[in-house]
Amino acid sequence: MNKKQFLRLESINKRFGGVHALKDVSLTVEEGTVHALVGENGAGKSTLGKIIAGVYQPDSGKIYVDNCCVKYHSPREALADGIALISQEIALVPQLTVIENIFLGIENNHRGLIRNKEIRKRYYELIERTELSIPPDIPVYCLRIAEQKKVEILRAIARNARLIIMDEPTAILSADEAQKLFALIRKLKSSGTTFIYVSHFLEEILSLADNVTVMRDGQCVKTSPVEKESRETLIEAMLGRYVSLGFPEKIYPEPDAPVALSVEKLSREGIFYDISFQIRKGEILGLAGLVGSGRTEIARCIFGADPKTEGNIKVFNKIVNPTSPKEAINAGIALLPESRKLQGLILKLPVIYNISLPHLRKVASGPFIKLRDEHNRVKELLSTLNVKPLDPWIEARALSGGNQQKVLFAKWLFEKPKILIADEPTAGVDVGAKHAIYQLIHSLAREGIAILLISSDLEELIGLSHRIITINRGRITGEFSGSDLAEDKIMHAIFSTAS
Amino acid sequence: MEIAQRKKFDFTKLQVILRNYGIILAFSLLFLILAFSSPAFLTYRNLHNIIDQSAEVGIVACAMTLAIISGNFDLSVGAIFAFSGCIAAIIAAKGYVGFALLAGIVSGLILGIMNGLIITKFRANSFIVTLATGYIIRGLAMILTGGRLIIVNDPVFSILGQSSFLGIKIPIFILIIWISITWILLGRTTFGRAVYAIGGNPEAARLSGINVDRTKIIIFGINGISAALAGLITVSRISQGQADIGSLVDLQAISRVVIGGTSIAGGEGTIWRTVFGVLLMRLMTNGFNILNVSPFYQRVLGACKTMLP
Amino acid sequence: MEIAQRKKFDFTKLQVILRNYGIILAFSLLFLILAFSSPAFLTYRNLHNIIDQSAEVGIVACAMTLAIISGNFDLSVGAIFAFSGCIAAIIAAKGYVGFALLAGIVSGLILGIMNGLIITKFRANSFIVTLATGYIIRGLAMILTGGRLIIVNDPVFSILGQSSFLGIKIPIFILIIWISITWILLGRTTFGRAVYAIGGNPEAARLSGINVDRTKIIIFGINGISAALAGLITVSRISQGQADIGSLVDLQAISRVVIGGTSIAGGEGTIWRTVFGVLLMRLMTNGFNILNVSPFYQRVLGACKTMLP
Amino acid sequence: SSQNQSSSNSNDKPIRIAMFILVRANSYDQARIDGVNKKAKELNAQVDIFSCEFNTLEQINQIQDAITSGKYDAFIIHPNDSNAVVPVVNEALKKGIIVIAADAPIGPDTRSLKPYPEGVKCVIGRTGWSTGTWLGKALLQAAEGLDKCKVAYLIGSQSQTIDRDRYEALKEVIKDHPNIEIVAFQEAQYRRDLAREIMQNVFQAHPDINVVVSSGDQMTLGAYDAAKEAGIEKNIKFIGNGCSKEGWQAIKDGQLFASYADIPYTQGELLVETAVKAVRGETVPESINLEELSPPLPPEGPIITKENVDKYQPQW
Ligand SMILES: Nc1ncnc2c1ncn2[C@@H]1O[C@H](COP(=O)(O)OP(=O)(O)OP(=O)(O)O)[C@@H](O)[C@H]1O
Ligand SMILES: Nc1ncnc2c1ncn2[C@@H]1O[C@H](COP(=O)(O)OP(=O)(O)OP(=O)(O)O)[C@@H](O)[C@H]1O
Ligand SMILES: [Mg+2]
Ligand SMILES: [Mg+2]
Repeated sequence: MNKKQFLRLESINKRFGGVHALKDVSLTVEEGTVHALVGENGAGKSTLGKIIAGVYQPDSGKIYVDNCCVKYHSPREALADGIALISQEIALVPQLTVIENIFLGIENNHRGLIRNKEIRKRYYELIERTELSIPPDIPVYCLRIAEQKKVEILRAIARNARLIIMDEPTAILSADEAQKLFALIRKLKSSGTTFIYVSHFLEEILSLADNVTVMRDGQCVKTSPVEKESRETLIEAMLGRYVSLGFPEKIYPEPDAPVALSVEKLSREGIFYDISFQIRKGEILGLAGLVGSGRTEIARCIFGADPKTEGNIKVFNKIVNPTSPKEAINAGIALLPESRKLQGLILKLPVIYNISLPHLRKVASGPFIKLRDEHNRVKELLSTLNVKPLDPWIEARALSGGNQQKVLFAKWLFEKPKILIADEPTAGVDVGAKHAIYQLIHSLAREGIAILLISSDLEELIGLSHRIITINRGRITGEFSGSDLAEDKIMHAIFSTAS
Repeated sequence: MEIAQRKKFDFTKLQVILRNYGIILAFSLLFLILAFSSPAFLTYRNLHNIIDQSAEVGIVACAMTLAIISGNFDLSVGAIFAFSGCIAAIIAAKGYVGFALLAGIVSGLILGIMNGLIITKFRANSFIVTLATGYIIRGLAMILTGGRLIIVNDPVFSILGQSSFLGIKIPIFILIIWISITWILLGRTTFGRAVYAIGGNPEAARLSGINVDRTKIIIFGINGISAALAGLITVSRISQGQADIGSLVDLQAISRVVIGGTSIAGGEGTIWRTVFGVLLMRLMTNGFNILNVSPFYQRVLGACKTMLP
Repeated sequence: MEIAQRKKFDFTKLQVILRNYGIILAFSLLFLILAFSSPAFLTYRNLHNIIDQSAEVGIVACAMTLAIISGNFDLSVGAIFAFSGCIAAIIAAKGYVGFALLAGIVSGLILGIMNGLIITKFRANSFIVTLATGYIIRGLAMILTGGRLIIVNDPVFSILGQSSFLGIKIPIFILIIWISITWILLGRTTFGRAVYAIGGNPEAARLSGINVDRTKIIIFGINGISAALAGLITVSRISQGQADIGSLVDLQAISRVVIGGTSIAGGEGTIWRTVFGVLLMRLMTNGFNILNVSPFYQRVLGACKTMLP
Repeated sequence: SSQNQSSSNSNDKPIRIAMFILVRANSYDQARIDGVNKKAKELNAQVDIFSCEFNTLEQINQIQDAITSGKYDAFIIHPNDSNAVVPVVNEALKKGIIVIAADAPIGPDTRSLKPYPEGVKCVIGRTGWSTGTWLGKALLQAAEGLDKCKVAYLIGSQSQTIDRDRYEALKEVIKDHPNIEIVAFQEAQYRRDLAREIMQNVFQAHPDINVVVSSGDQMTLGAYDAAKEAGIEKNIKFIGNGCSKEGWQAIKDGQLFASYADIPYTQGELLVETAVKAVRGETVPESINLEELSPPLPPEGPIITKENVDKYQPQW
């Protein structure tokens, strides 16, 4: 089937200071197709998407839309041509309500005056069409991240865009929500909408996309119809080598290993109740549940970031009950938060400042930081984790999403904790890096660190955990280990209410 | 347990109410106190004075609300106030009153737009830009007047600031009209949405296709007009133009906006908050004057009101 | 094609350099201009004066840099400046000079810590809180002095502001020491890291185990000390205390920090930037005085000279 | 006795006066308030003080609020801006309130002490123009015998009419003396520290200055500080304005050459006395020129130098 081409890029170049993010990228996207972009972290996928959507301007090269050469100076101009971007990081106006965000800039108006009734009508039409429902009048800062993502998707669709660029939309959606999104994409595709779809989930791409372009180090290494590709061929093209994606072999802790973390009847009014579990030294405990089931809240509560209403938290049999993250850190607990942008990293600051922040005492004598020590240890960590570029003084915001995630890991490995809580540790990480993180988690467990793992990717959770407990609406609904670690059983427990 | 919970709940709810409506509460409280402490307070004449005296700062503060919601400051409004006032006084002193008013407003608009252009074209911080342009503009006003008073004797010119219509002073009408305009702009128009959006998250606004630069330029244009309008009223009130009038107007306007409860972080706020902020402060000064509170204690008392939630 | 690319690349590089080192460029340029326009400029005595005159604002601006990097403002430093100066003058006038200096510094520290406590305990905006406490503190200074000059005739008291050591004025030593202290604090200590972190992203800082509240309280304490130190120097220089001194110091300090290139958004900035910001402004005033630029035109020329009268 | 306001016996009823001043935290104003309070106590008057902190609009608002409160028999107004208060003064006069102008005249003509607008009972003060003329005369005296006399003038605030009038008048006086040249003219905000800084810089450019004149003793003393630091204070004659206690002492010590004497305490007494008289319907003079009051001033006029310093007691 030979379709009309919608978008053509000709030798696009883009530099950020010394980084050559895109090198002579040429690409053709056909109308009414889903064109996938895959590649390692930092390969330039997001940069390419932003250039197409007018967020960045290319240093050189040409963009053709409908065979017309265009030069966008702002997303506004790209939107006028029907090109909308759903960026990797959430970009909503937090104080405005859902409906205000969705129709921002395209409000129905009569000489500038907004007509609320008509907007509301359009909103309900949109909800009906997309089957993504969100209450319209809540300010978006009150929504969970996954729901915020949905608002972004609705915003793009409300613009009746002809090309929608989705940059890792499913990284923070749960499996069932992702399925809804795929159905929506297929429906819109059949009515002629074109998609550029960036993702690290190769299965998604293989089942959803028509064509796929693989990027490596700012270059397009190949473009081909998806039927001709498989997981293995894509990985090889991305990484330049083949990496087995199997999970590392589980090494179980000694059955009589001491209990590292013990949570007893932990409750937080209105969010979760009666949470009790134990993690042994060297054990990986998985926490499974739907988005919004309360996993993140449990983790934050253990870390002292949120108050609890009841219960005890013990580390190696000593009650710690942290009331602030500082106390938790001192007790040997570390938390890898789910939002690296809002909770994890300080984007303006150099990587080195970010990494040493929780452990400054370890590289300081009295109040004075030993700058050389700090520099050396950070550099070592960065190279262990293979962060690109390997520059401790680069600002965190200049790193690609996946590399930011690695920096976040490095932050908690600077000084090894006794207990590591990892909330969605592989969100937005490329397959190669994901594999590295799996290895890392296992090696940490082998070193005797107790790990509480939260992930919305059930396969990953099962592949890594020694034991899994399921949460539904803030209550534990089941515990699985050994041969019970099977997807169907766990799924069942995730959906069942109270045990 | 159950009780402790309920207590906690009510407490946070009270906090929310206080944060949202504290300004109204403070206003009402002060109003009652003044009404009971002085018979002179609750007279038509005095209330009329209070609103009349609020006109200049009120007008500037309403426009400043737009700037602050959009995440910007305009520290040049005091200078534009003086500049436009002087321009108008100079022209009016020559006898062209109508043209003087027009020239005053237009000069404010132009200066405001220039602020906007500098801020958007050089991607500069509005705080710094308007601090600097404020100095330049006031310097120009000084050169324009030679540092002297420009006395306007034309009685027509004094209508704006000194006359009444239906027993109500003209500045009050202007204030009310300006409040309505900014209120509608902010609450009911696409422009107003854009103001909130660029204050809340400029990146998201840009991605939504908002013309961020144009919106900012308009905001500063409106601030320029408001400063000019206020300057004209003052010049007309005192029948003279002078380069050093309005030197506190910018800080006063900002503090009124903030006291009303609009956050300087941007993205939030309303005009009614600002209106209450202006009235509260004016009420306080009026009360001090009526009750003749010692200036020493005025400062201390006056500071407490700033800290209200 | 290749050429176009290269051009663009250089342009952005130039922009980056300008943004980062523009303040040094501006400083050098002005220095050269002044050196060529007046023989009186490049004398030891004059350069010495320039640094001496920078002491008060420089000291306050260095501490203000910490506040601004942490995402806060301290608008009460002007009032603390006056309060501590008056306390010291009153005690020194009674003959206890050593105790006077101590009392001045300690009062500044206490007032600063109180600012910090109010801001952290009520989770209030520092802009508003310090605006208000500034009013209160200046009110207290007025009550303390009854609005009168407090004249200190003790020659020991005037050492701080008027004497020299090795031919260099004492305030210069104090300035240099204070610059070094704040520089080391910010660049080399765990506290400094915390300052950057809470300015860059307070939530992430908290989750990294930073005690955000304690850090803020210390920052405001340091600002209090700096204001007191500067106030003492001024009072010692003119041998008299008065409640209305230092009324522009807060805005001057903030503008110096910002002109140096530290962003008011927080999370970025350095002490050397502030030092250059202070010197640049002082150079400008010095040039105006030496070249006898008319006060009218000073305002226009000193567009970026912002807050200095 | 303050309760029986209905009493027709006019001498028992305290007379209520509102006094509008520019700033409170200031020794000059404190001295004047002392004079006001002393006289008020003597004459059974009550004076409420309103300070506008140099803000013209605020002063207008204060006067307006005071009219509305209906509490006052008389207003004593030290205008922040002579002309701007005219409309509101008219309002007060219409209400039958006695108005006395303090320190400076009200109205567009700032160079004479004629009451304005019609109905204002009395002007008690002196004009900036005459102060400047006196300062000019002192300058001539200081320049006597010099072939070339370089002068630095520090103005308090260039945007204040009274301050500009002083400077204009001084220039008028030296117009016919080509040997006198003003080489530096700067604004020092009536602040000693700022004057010191400015003069430090000015002395770098003009180490051979002969006379420093300012419109406030504080500024002159700041200039003296700077000269002393540079070690050139002996070569320079310093002329101040106001003759504060410090300025007076400096004249006595030979540091200052001359200062124009202001008598705020006497002014305060006269203001209340005149206001009370006017309220009681007694006749009062149209104006009182403070420069002509001797005592407390020396008979030869308000310029205090080493010759007559012992014949005068500073009031602030
Ligand atoms: N604003 C910026 N400033 C400086 N460098 C940047 C900026 N944005 C991206 N880069 C650099 O450009 C390169 C490409 O980044 P990009 O975000 O496009 O990668 P990506 O393919 O989307 O990676 P990921 O899968 O991790 O999201 C990276 O090396 C990154 O460090
Ligand atoms: N900012 C918020 N405001 C109001 N309610 C919230 C907020 N964040 C979370 N919640 C509520 O808390 C509950 C648990 O949310 P949480 O984010 O902990 O879920 P989760 O299982 O970690 O899901 P995920 O991390 O996948 O989003 C949900 O019911 C959610 O509605
Ligand atoms: Mg990306
Ligand atoms: Mg979560």
